[in-house]
Amino acid sequence: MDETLQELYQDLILDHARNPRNFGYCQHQTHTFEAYNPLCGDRIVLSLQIRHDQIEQAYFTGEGCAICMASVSLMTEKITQQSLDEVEQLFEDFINLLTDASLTNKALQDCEQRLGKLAVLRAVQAFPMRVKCATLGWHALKKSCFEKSV
Amino acid sequence: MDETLQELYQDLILDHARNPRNFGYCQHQTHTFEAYNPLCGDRIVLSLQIRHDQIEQAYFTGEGCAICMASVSLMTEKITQQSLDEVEQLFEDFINLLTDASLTNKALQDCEQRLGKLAVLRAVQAFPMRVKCATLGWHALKKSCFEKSV
Amino acid sequence: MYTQTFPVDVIRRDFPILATKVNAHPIIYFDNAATTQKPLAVIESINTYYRYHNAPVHRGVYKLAANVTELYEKARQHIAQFINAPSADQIIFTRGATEAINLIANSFGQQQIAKGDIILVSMMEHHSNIVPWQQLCQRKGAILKVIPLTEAGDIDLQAYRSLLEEYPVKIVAIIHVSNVLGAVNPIAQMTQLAHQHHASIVVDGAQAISHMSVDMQALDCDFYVCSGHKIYGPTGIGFLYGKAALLNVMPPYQTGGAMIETVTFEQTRYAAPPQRFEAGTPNIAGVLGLDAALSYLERIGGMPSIEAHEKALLTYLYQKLQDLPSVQIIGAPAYRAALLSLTVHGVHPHDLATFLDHYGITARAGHHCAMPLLRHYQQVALLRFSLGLYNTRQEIDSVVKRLQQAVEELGHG
Amino acid sequence: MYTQTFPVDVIRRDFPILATKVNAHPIIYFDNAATTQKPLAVIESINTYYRYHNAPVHRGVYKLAANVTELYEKARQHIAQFINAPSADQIIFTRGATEAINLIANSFGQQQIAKGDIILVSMMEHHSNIVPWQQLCQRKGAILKVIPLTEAGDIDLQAYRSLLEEYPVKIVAIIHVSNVLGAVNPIAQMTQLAHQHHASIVVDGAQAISHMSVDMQALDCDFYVCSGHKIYGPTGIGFLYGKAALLNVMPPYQTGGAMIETVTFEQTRYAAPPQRFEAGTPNIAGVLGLDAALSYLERIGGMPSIEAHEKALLTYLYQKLQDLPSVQIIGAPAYRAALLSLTVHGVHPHDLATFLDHYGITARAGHHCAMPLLRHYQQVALLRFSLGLYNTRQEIDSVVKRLQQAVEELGHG
Ligand SMILES: Cc1ncc(COP(=O)(O)O)c(C=O)c1O
Ligand SMILES: Cc1ncc(COP(=O)(O)O)c(C=O)c1O
Repeated sequence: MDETLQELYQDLILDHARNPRNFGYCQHQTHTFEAYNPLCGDRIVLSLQIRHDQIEQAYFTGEGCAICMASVSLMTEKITQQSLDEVEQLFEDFINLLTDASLTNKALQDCEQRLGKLAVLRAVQAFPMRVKCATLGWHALKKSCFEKSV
Repeated sequence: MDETLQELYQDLILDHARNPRNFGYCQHQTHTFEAYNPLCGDRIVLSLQIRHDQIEQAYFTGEGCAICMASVSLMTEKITQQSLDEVEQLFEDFINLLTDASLTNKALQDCEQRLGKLAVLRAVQAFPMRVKCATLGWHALKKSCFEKSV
Repeated sequence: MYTQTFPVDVIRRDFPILATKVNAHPIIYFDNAATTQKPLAVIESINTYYRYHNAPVHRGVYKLAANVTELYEKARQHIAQFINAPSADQIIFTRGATEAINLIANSFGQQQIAKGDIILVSMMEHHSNIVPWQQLCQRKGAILKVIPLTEAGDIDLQAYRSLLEEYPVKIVAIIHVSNVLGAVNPIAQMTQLAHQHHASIVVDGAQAISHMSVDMQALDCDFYVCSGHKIYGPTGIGFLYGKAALLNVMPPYQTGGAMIETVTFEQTRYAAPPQRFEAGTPNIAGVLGLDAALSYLERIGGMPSIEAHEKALLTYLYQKLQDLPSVQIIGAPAYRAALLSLTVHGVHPHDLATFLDHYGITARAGHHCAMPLLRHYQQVALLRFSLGLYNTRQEIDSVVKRLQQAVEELGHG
Repeated sequence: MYTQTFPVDVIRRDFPILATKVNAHPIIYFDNAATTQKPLAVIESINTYYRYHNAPVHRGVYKLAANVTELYEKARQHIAQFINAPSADQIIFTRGATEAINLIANSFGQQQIAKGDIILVSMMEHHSNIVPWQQLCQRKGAILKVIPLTEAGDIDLQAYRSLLEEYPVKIVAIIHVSNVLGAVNPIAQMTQLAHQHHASIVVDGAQAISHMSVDMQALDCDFYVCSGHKIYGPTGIGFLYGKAALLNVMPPYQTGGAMIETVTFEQTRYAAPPQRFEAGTPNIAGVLGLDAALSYLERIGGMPSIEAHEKALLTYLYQKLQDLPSVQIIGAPAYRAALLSLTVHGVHPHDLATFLDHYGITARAGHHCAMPLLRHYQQVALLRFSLGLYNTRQEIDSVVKRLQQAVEELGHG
């Protein structure tokens, strides 16, 4: 694999794609949303337990490409035990990281620091047709936390 | 006017266009047909008196361009007192004259001889978009004599 | 002098066809209302697309497809900006104005119109803004009524107001610029009146957009339709603008690939606008060519300078024609875009068109797809001169001279 | 050797895009089922049209318009001859296959279908040959039934026969070549069966016409639809063929200019086919470009030699893929045109497509607008390789090599 491709398909991503974490449903689910990308057939069902404005548990099921699966797997790890305010910030950071080519170095560093491991997905920026794959789970997150409840 | 145009708009044609002969209706009309060219709005109503397979009288009304009016005016003169067989031959001659570029010299001469004055309309061949104008009345003739009666 | 502000001689070089000849005469193209000629920028954009970028849009994760999709959606944004639409999602690509009106009548119209409702069209509509509404009325048991014209050939606003007051009007379908009279209709005012009476308004902008700036937010109309080939763009492409609130709840028109969320044999879920209304593979080269056409118009100074140039030409043409006693110009509307139709006493329009064509002058004779309007003027055919941005005073001089010659040589003695 | 009879290396020079690169790799275009690339002859015909001939068709008595009208109608004749249709009047231009099916469903279908009637589609249809019929059924209270597939992925003819015998089938809508499986369906036989049961048959030829000779009189189907951009022609143009007896009595689809005899506000009289079905200004450049595409195909040897070349390629590809244990090719139809879809154990089709694209290989991943078929195979996405006349064995070698690499580097360890 050459370099750009290697960056996209890093071991971390392939690992999460092959062995997604938090795959399944919350036992005491309070929020859920199904996100679907009609273009490629990726489908993610997010299952959250939210208490006192904090995400206690985050699970997901569905099927999709490596980018999609890794992104949502890493996301569920990251948002567990985070407040909704923090989650909202992460959502913005993630979207900016993938779609905003005009971020200052400083802003970029802050983004990446807050996102932690998720920052590997920055490589998707070079593959515009795959941005939707990487953000599918995140849109489900936004919908389930901030726009819709069970 | 330059030459090709002059041939199209000969005095004979302009004269018949300005002063159409046999303009009106047969007193004892036996056959009629209205022909219409939706593209340009030309409209010709042919009115015939046919007895014993012979055209006794031929009149027309309507409105159209010089080519259309002259053609039908000359036609009514020509077909009066002709048998239906002769009329059918004239129809074919006229259509061939205007649309068949592959006529032999001999065939052309025969055509022109049978058509008489109508042969001036041969110039229309050089103006393909006007062939329909020149033949409108003739199609009415065909319809009224051979396909439809009052 | 218009030539100082608008460098028409330079601009003409951008249009290869203007350098061609007809019967050894330089072509004088005066049929711009039928279709406009294309600048090199448009021709080259199509060329480039097929040579280097050809790929399907909205599908395919590969780069070629991604690039084309981006170009395609940028064109949509450009159009939105060109007509000051609030959002690119309100621009739907169609084959042309005709299809756009059909789409509106069959989706929005089909949804909104019930038995006994009234649809208003004007006396000066093009067939494409009559027949789809007529068909809708037939399907629904609705009634088509006609907004009459004033003596001068303008929309009779008094009568329009009365119709709105008297009848349960649901839709007003109105031409922005008449393709026969050149009349520019007061769309903003007509929209306001329609909305006051809870009617929607569909505007046929096919003849307007090439002659003047059009602004969706200023006009406030509900729908607006255009043809690309009449605004220096390619054939086979056009678009409609619609208010978002209406588009969002309208059912699809054509169905198939690309406008769909999910399909089972039992049920289909449709995508959001604009995709919902763009079934199948679109005219991609057409979209990119239209984009290039708008860029070209902006580059040469934009619509205001084109409008000024054409206005000067029209005034000149009008004056010269008035010097010919046998010429009768049809209508005298308050505002006229750069086109007019006429009759010549004693010479049929078709003979005039053939005569002029012989000297390289392309002008249209016929009913111009506006039979009801022609019937109103008791005519079956008219000769039309419609100007474009590349026409010149010298061309007008030639045309008027040849018209005069035709009158002399073909007319009554 | 196919290279002896079909000079593919020479032919490739006619397609400028094949000389371009993606990520510094020569492009290998394997998405021909989505859209084909264009030979110079097509690009030049469009170029020439806009540079020298651009004018409206079917109107205008002037020479420019007369010339274009003649070219336009000659293109229609050419298409008729290319598919062995009895008459050019049976060819109707549309934007593409999708619009053609919509036209048939909304004109013929709307006219023929009544409550309780049955419309048959197959399990392998493209959305464009499902949704318009679904909508028609909804409007009319008719019922859509599905012809199942055999284990191998062919139409289950036994089941088809039973459906025809059991139900009041009025229309059969069937794909000629599946855009996912490549299956070539026995249209002549299916037509005969449909006609025996007094059903009409509508054939979606979008994927057939670029791969094989199609003959309307041999197939005897009632309607046949195609897209120009899938047969090396321009975007935004396609056509339908229909039996004359049906077209003659069908109501118009879109309405407006050019399809009309007379218009009054009370009533409209429509023109005869094909004009009746071509409202508004058509995609003239598209029609001429399509004409040029067909001429090109004839010039390089015609459909039989293209078919032979592609068949050899397909066999080669198929064999090489069978050597890859993690690759599963979908379906094993009796006859296959030059395309196939596959899954790779452990790697998602989208990741494969991105990987391949990175090395210049354009292949499509997704549902290919055939969701019901994918559901039948319990898949949500497939990787598709679809070949064209310019593809080569060397390209197949590269593609298979890269696919293998993708399996190793992205797959399960
Ligand atoms: C089998 C089949 N039918 C119909 C279509 C639709 O063709 P178009 O998008 O050109 O209208 C396609 C192409 O996507 C196809 O593959
Ligand atoms: C006023 C008006 N509306 C609609 C149309 C139809 O446009 P098109 O044929 O491009 O669909 C035309 C052009 O003929 C027109 O002049």
